[in-house]
Amino acid sequence: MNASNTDSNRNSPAPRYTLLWISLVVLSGSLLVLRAAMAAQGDGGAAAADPAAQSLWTTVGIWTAAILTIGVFSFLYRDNPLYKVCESVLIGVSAAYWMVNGFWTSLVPQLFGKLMPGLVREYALPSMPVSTTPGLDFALACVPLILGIMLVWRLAPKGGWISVWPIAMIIGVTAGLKLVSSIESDFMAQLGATMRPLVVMNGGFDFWGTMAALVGVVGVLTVLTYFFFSVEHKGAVGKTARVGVWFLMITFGSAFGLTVMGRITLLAQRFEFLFKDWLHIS
Amino acid sequence: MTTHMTTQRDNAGGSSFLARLGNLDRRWIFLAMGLSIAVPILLKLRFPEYPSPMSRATFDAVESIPEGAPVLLSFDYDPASAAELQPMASALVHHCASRHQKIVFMALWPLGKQQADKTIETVLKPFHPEYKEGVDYVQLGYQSGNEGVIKLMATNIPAQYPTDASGAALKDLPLVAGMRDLSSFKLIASISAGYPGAKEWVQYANGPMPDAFKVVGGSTGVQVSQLLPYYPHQMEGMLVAVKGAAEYEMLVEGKYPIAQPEVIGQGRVRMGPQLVAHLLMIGLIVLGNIAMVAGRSRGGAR
Amino acid sequence: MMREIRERSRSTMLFAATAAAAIAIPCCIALAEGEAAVEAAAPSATAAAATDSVFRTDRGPLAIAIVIVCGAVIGGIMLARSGRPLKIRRLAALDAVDEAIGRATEMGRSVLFVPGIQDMTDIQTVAGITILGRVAKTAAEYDAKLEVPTCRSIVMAAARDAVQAAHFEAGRPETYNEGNINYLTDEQFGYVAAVTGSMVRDKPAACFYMGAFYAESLLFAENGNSIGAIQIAGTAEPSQLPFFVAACDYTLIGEEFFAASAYLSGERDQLGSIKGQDFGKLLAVGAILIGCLLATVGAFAPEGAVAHAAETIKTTFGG
Amino acid sequence: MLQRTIPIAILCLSGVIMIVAYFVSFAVSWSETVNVWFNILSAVAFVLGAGNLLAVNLEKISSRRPGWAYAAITLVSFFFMLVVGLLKLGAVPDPKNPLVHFAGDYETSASPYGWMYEYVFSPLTSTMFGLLAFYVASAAFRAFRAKNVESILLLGTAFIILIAQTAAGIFLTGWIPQDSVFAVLRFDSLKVGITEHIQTAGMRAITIGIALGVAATSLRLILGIDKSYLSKN
Repeated sequence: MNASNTDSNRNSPAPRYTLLWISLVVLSGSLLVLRAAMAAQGDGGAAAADPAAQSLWTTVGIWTAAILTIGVFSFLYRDNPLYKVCESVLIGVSAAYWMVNGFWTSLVPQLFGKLMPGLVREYALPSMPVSTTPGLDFALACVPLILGIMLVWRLAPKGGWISVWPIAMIIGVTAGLKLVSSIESDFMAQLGATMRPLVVMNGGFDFWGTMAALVGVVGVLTVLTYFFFSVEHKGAVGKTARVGVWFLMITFGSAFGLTVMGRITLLAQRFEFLFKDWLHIS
Repeated sequence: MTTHMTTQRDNAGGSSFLARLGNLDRRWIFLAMGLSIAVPILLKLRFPEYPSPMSRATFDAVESIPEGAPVLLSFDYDPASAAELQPMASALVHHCASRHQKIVFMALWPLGKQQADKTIETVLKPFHPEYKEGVDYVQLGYQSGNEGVIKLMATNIPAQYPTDASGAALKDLPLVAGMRDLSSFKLIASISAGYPGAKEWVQYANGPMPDAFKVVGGSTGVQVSQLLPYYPHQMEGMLVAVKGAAEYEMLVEGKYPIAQPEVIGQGRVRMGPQLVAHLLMIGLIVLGNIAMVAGRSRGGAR
Repeated sequence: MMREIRERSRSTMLFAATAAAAIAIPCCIALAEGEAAVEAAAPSATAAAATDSVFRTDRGPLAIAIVIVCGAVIGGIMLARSGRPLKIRRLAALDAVDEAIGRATEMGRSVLFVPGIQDMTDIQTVAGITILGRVAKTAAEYDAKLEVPTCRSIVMAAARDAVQAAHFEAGRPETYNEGNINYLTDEQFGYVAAVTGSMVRDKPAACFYMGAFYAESLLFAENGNSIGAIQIAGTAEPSQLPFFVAACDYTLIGEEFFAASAYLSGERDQLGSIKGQDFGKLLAVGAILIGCLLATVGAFAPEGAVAHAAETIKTTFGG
Repeated sequence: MLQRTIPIAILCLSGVIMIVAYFVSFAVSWSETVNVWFNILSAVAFVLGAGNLLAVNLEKISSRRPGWAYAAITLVSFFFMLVVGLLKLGAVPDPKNPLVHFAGDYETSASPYGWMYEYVFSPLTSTMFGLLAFYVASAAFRAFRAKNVESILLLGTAFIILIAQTAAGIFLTGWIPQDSVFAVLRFDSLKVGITEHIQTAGMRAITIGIALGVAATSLRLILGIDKSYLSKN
């Protein structure tokens, strides 16, 4: 099959729509902003009810969040400077967020806390429990430290190849762990779950129960047939694999349908924020 | 796998209106979607719910354990998925507390602890004031290590959690002082938005000791397909997305009314935009197919 | 040259032997002890009894399963080495890889490769990086610009190594530019914002999504579609498969994704391991059939020996 | 040797150790230990990530490439967040240890870091997440066209599930009695039937396939057959 997305003209709308869109956005936008500004001055219910919560920083925060929210939504229309600002801010803030997170939740308690517990307890984590095996902790903490140095060594002018060693170790450990866990909880457990009576007796012969059991087993077998790589999908194997594809399609259609709800909820939540917290109109 | 359905070389000329719809600028779809969610929120639309077997199974699983028995609630999500999952968590806590279960809170997601705290503050404390920290409930908080946390708890809870979230040693808290491993619980519930979450609880907690306790899960719509294989054998009950939350809320509230119904009614409120948006999607699919047929009958494309 | 190859294959064999021995020995012991433990203790006490010995005897069945599955894969590799012709069916998605990169080259546009959003501690990312190696080799041969934004620092390091190796293999080390492989941010949606933004601006002609994906799958695929790129996806994240299947041109589903790197390498050993996977599937099909047969027969006589056997098999598998 | 054989040996050895450790009583906790190491390692690796982020954006700014102003915004927000986070500027002191500055809570919205999280980071990420609702709609419109049996099954199933997900399903078929022979045609029973039987079967087979794929991939790596992670400089 050839790739088919040749209709990239969807990107450039007819000019008559552009004017319509812009005026729509500007009009509704200015109305909303006016409304929010009035709400922030104290005419909104929430603000009057709880003055402590509506401090200056909270107001600034809600406005910032609202502008950023709209900025991200504007990407749906087309790429634009406001979206680019949102994108840049998000990259910077989120990269730093995870670095800070890694520093305070991994490096400090698990590395520095083991290497120099006294110092860490004095300056950062006063409630850190005293280890009963400080020597072992120190030795164990040295391993990731050395691996870390090797990994970062690639920035050095010479010997950057050594950074492959820790990567090889990560891959090796991952491979070992996942090999075991996938065979245990995915391969064996799923096989076990598939083994069940194909004829269901519930007092008498249960037609729908039997059908369900048959469909379950046939589904697993046909989809597994689809995944066979050694045989061409021709003849009997081809037909079985085709049934497998049908099962896959129903599986995917069902999963797609089930997901929609969550996505709508997420969007609804953003709208709730804009309407309630920012504009106070809901 | 080749995906036949993406082929869309619908019609070259596109003279008819219907055929041209096939290549509709997707921004019109975006606008329709936006409106279909915004309008019901503004108008506060609400529709009735009918409990599904899975939600009922979850409810029954909680009902089937002895009253007052210890349960473990793991908050494995963050604010990003709170819209879907928080209503479940609130209803679950209200359900457990109404049955006087001893509740142990924990989190496999860093921000899950905040969600648990929030649930304690908004549901447990105001509506179940008899619950005493340390005696009737314990907040263990978050520990890093993903499924490693579960694995260690399966054999040795105090090794994984020497203290609770506030730093009190477990041996000083009557509820958890005597607990050695996960078999102390009668029910484990994981409200989860992905990895690590309900799947890991099934694999690493239920796997080694399948009969010790029941596992139920709350899941986002996306994650449900990964959990389905475990239901109903390894997981006794499952709440799926807002709808599951709404149904469960109804079951719980039906049996255990709460003074302020809106506290465990968030799921049902959020179902309003769902109906309109779902109908829109159904309409879009129908429209897309009409456009395809129209384009084809005009001899446009294959 | 020949000596190096022979040496390498000898070292590989050595590793294989070590690994097999390392796996097999504890398994055998575990198995032997497991039988004793099962006889001695009631099922509920097995786990407790097992923890007292050096080996986790309760995991005996798992050990056997690992030996069988690994044995199948190693057997496949041996079969490939014996020089017999290897017949493996084609995967449309992989045939499209060259075509997609070629098209990008013709159009003078770049190729985008997204290795998922997880760290190297996810085997999908590792598989994604090995596929990246093959894609990069083709891109180097065609002299197409390959952009690899990553969501993790270590993945960036690994991706750079893989792409550099690919350029060497393609005989064009001078065209390797590490500036095309960049770390953006660890945050899922921050990463998405940046990648979709650059997609809309740079309009790559071919997009590959190979690795562990979550909610971002559809954000990538829909934006890729709107810029008219050929999109080839591969993931073993079942929840995201529907979106890739619906919105991409080709999708490698689950196992196909793991087989892809072996396919693309074209090496006999790797192709042999795919045969091994098939053998594993054959065993799975056999196990399901036997299990279902026993369970069905057992259903008619719930107290009989067959029902007991069916139940034993089911619990052994952990179902 | 140093660049190829040793990494392969490290990989092989660490893989085999982790497999064996799963079966050895005293090694049960090894996977957790290694997990902690990797958390530390990825935190250390931020040096690489941050270095790259700086290099790319500084280069953009200094050579005044198009969009350099956005690069500057990235850097400013990056440094602001990093500094207030690492130095815990404005953090709320720990009530038990008010004098230890670094014991303070920097994640509450009263501190600059927490404020940035709540009003910048969180709205941006959740709105990005929320965009999916739009894309789900456009993908359904574009991709769900009845072209052949496969696509009819895909869109038909999605169609049924979408209706059954809401009260519309009950409205349309709720009049069919639960205990009649036609009860299977109710949208809610169809949904349960599809998800519990067909989708479960499909997912099971996919999961079994993935397990084999993971095992084979892991083995290829451990045996040193797949070496594509090695650079050749």
